[in-house]
Amino acid sequence: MKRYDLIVVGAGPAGLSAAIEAAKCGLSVAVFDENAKPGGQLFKQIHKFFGSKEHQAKIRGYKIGETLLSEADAAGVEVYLNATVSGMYMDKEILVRIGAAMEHFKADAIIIATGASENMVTFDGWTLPGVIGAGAAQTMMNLYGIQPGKRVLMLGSGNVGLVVSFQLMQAGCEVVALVDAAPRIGGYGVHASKIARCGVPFYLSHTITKAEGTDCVTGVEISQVDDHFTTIPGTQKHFDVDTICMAVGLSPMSQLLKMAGCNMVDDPRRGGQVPLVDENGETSISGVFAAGDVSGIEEASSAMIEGRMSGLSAAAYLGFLSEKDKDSSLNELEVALDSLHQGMFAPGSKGKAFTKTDEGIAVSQSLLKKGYLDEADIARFNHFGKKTGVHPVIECTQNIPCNPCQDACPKQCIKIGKTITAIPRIDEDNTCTGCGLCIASCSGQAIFLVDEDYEPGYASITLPYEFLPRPQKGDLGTALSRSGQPLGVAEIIDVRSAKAFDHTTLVTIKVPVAQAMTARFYKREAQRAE
Amino acid sequence: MNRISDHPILGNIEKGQKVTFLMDGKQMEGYEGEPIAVALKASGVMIHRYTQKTHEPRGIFCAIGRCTDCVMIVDGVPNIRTCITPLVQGMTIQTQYGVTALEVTE
Amino acid sequence: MKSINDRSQDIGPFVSQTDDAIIICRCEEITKGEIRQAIHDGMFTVNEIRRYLRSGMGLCQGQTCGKLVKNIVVQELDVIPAQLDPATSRSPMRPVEMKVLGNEEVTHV
Amino acid sequence: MSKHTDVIIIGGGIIGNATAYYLAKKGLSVTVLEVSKDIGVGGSSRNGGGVRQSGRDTRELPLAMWGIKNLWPGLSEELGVDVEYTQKGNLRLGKTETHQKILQGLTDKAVSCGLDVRMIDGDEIRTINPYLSDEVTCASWCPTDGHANPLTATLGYYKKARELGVRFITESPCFELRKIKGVIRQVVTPDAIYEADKVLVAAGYGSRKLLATVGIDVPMMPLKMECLVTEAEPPMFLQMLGTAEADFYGHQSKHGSFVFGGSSGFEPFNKDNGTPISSSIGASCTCRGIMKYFPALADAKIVRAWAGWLDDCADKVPVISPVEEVPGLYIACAFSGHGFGIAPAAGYNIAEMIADGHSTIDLSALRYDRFKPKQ
Repeated sequence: MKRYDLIVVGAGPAGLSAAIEAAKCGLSVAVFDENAKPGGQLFKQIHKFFGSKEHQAKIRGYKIGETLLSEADAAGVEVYLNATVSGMYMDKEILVRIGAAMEHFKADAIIIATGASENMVTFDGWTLPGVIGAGAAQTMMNLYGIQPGKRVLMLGSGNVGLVVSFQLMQAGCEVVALVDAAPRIGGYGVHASKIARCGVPFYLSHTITKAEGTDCVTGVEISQVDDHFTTIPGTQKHFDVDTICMAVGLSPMSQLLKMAGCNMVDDPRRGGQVPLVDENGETSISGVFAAGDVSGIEEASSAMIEGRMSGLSAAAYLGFLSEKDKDSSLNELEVALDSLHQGMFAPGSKGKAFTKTDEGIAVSQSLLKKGYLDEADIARFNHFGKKTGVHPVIECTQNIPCNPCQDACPKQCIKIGKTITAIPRIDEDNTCTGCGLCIASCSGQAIFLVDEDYEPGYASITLPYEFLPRPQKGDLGTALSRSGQPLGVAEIIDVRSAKAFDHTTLVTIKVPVAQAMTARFYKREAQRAE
Repeated sequence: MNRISDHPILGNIEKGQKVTFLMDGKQMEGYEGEPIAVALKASGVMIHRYTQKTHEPRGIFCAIGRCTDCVMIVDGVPNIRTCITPLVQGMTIQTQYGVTALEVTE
Repeated sequence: MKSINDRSQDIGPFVSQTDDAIIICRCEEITKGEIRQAIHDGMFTVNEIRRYLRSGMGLCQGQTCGKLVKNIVVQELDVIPAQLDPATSRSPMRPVEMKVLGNEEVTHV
Repeated sequence: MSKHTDVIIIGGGIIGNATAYYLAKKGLSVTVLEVSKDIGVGGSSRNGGGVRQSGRDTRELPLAMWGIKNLWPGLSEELGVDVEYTQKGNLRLGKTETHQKILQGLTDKAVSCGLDVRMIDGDEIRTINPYLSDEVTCASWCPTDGHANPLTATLGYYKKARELGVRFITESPCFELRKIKGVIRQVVTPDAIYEADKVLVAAGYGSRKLLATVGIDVPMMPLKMECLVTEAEPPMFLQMLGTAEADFYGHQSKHGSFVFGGSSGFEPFNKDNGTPISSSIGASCTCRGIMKYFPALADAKIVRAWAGWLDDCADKVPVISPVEEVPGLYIACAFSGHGFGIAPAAGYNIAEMIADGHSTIDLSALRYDRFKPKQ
């Protein structure tokens, strides 16, 4: 039987990070993953990540996956793909299906990083072909290049629902509505705004009551719900769709740990059944660790840090790393993890309704209910005096752990400070050159460059654009408001692409100056203002 | 056609060789190595099977090999998860009725 | 805290609900109504429901419906989720052909 | 609710549940105390579902035959739950001369007890079950044997007993049996002391520790056995199967899945991590065993494997007995891995024993004090 110092189950962000750290400490490490491609969900994540530099912020998920793979390779980690861990047994033994055979492996330490599985909700017709999980949509379009559907309704306004809605539009699908039973949007406001400005309506306090169709989905009926999530009769709305996509949360995939006899606990804040672990991620079975979503649902950035921590802990457990070195490394990682655990969306803040930001500004209710900021919000959050020449307008109004905009500006116009969750401020003493690096760096696509003096009577607005076909200089189209309403004709006056922008195109439109603070998107088709 | 020919972030998604396969006797095209379910979706097939008890249609649901809803009869073997089984030239795919290829008539 | 261990406690009569016909276990085609009825037949745990109805015993091994079944029990018995264990985890984690499962190194114990 | 009932049954497996049901039917008040969180968690939900007479020891054979004649055929109707009882015979298969001898011995004994069982050859075997490999050369064939669903049968008894007012308490470990003034009276759990006039200990291997609190012992061993189940397959055959070497046994269920038990040869030495999970080798061994007999099942996918501890008696036959030394105490344990098929009959007769002082079937060969040292 093959034996390693460390076996890692799951080649996602947590598992690979753990394997890399452990291998760097000199352990022989094998990683097993049931998929043909390593990286877990990272290869389906085509959006730019939040966080700071150390969390790989503003880098797209699939790029992070590629980096992790090459690091694992360089560190000598053996990655077994198409290798399904069938069971975990006593004496730290696993049974793995590889091809047409079962193989037994043992290790002195095991890290379980099996990630999560999607939750589902039930409604009349939810078994019809065309009702799919958000993960399925991502797999189809981002891994295999196929549209999950033409017209899609998304259920769930958490970050997954918001991000996947945007990705659906990038794949050329139409998102007809975003529905959530909760009374407010669960994910980042900036993610919601990206889809709201494309014209996607949000139906909060609504749920799906019926998927229509005989052989497959041909439509969907939604209804409003009351405070107890009971549907209110007579509030039905119908949409013609061919696809219903569910993004209603994740559950830890902790079966292997349970099966091995680890003490488990049902923790709703962590998403369900999770192993009881100590501060090193070690379970009740000595030498068996858990890292990433399997020990509590978070996002990939946290999973990578947790993975590294468990890799170091396993190394120390086996004597490859002194306790002292382990503690100092873990302390550093703890700080990085803590910074992700701050703000309105921190694990401890789940379910809390914030009325004010950390800065004491009233939060936007429009953003929470409709997905976009209203004009009063804009006035409240943008304290800048001078309106001459090009300047950034940052429509980032929630305390989320993210600061690449601060690093991006070569002129230090944008300040966040030490607290990563602070809302960015604009330093008026420094002069914006209009380089656009801030726009491309913002994972939330919440930064715009506005010049009210572009031409007499006209302003220019530079905005992030991640759709095809790319607009061309000279094109005439429609300026859209934050809610996706047509405002009038917009002319493309500049289109910029650069490697540093990483596939985010900067499109500059010319609009009447009155629209300088209202136009936030560009639609290629000419459309009359209503 | 619902294949994404050009993607704003991913560009052209790499594909294997073009291959043909039989779906319930009808010849279809797909790319070698992609999941059977993807090739079927590209050809407009939504129904992968009908359930045993209530004969309801089912298709792709999780697309990652967990839910087993997309199973079909592949080269004569039932209950094959088409979302994670790579397409091979000349494969024979059949709609699954319960656990067999025989349509249930009542 | 209410205990689920006293199996004779009064949980009220079975009252049908409008969504009883909805499938919960997609593999074995078990409806919400059948699960609720099973609870009223005395099946208070996820394992008992699974053994009584086959919910979660299909090809997917309960990966999709596990949490759904649990939530129905939570509702019906008016308990908190932490009081209910999920169904027992069993190998193999994915379906595996007999010829493959039987094809392993047999030299070790 | 009063903590006193006529009878306390310790163990919510199929024996405890069936006895509780038949006692309640006779009008007795019953409390069932189950150590685990689930009803029917032990051998009751971890067996191959065989309802057979052939291959049994002559001491328990009368119980098996009586149950198959009188209880199993109407059980689904009686309990209001489909126990999936199928009476399409049992094939106990052999490939070698040694197998032939083992099977012939068992058959001769059963015939002497009046059972319709006979030896058949390879050709006849394959007319009964065409999927068997050509290597199978002999079998014992008992057409009145069959199989049922252990899960629904166990929970069906529970459901029906509960309806008749039997009180079931789960997660209720019993520490101690207490006599008051010379007769059994109390059962001590962490939460309460339960009282009854009569107590039945039907707690599998756990019975041993509990019986020790009143100075009684049943010589038995915990033995870890493993089972597995396939995906649903098209209907293939309806017989219950076993082999002379007992390397696997099982049947195709009504649902279409095949349920098989098997052994790796290391069962008496298996380790335990506190949860009754399968070993890393058990299911693979069982698959190899099955494929030797059923090559057609090679492509069938295994969806689940599980394991459980059975209470293996020194002489491989259950103890079903009153304990005169401890008046009011009854024992039903040590079923040695073949308790499911006789469970209804056992429950029925134990209920008679407790309620009426005598049972329809003479159970004296199964007494607790039958174990004698070498002379």
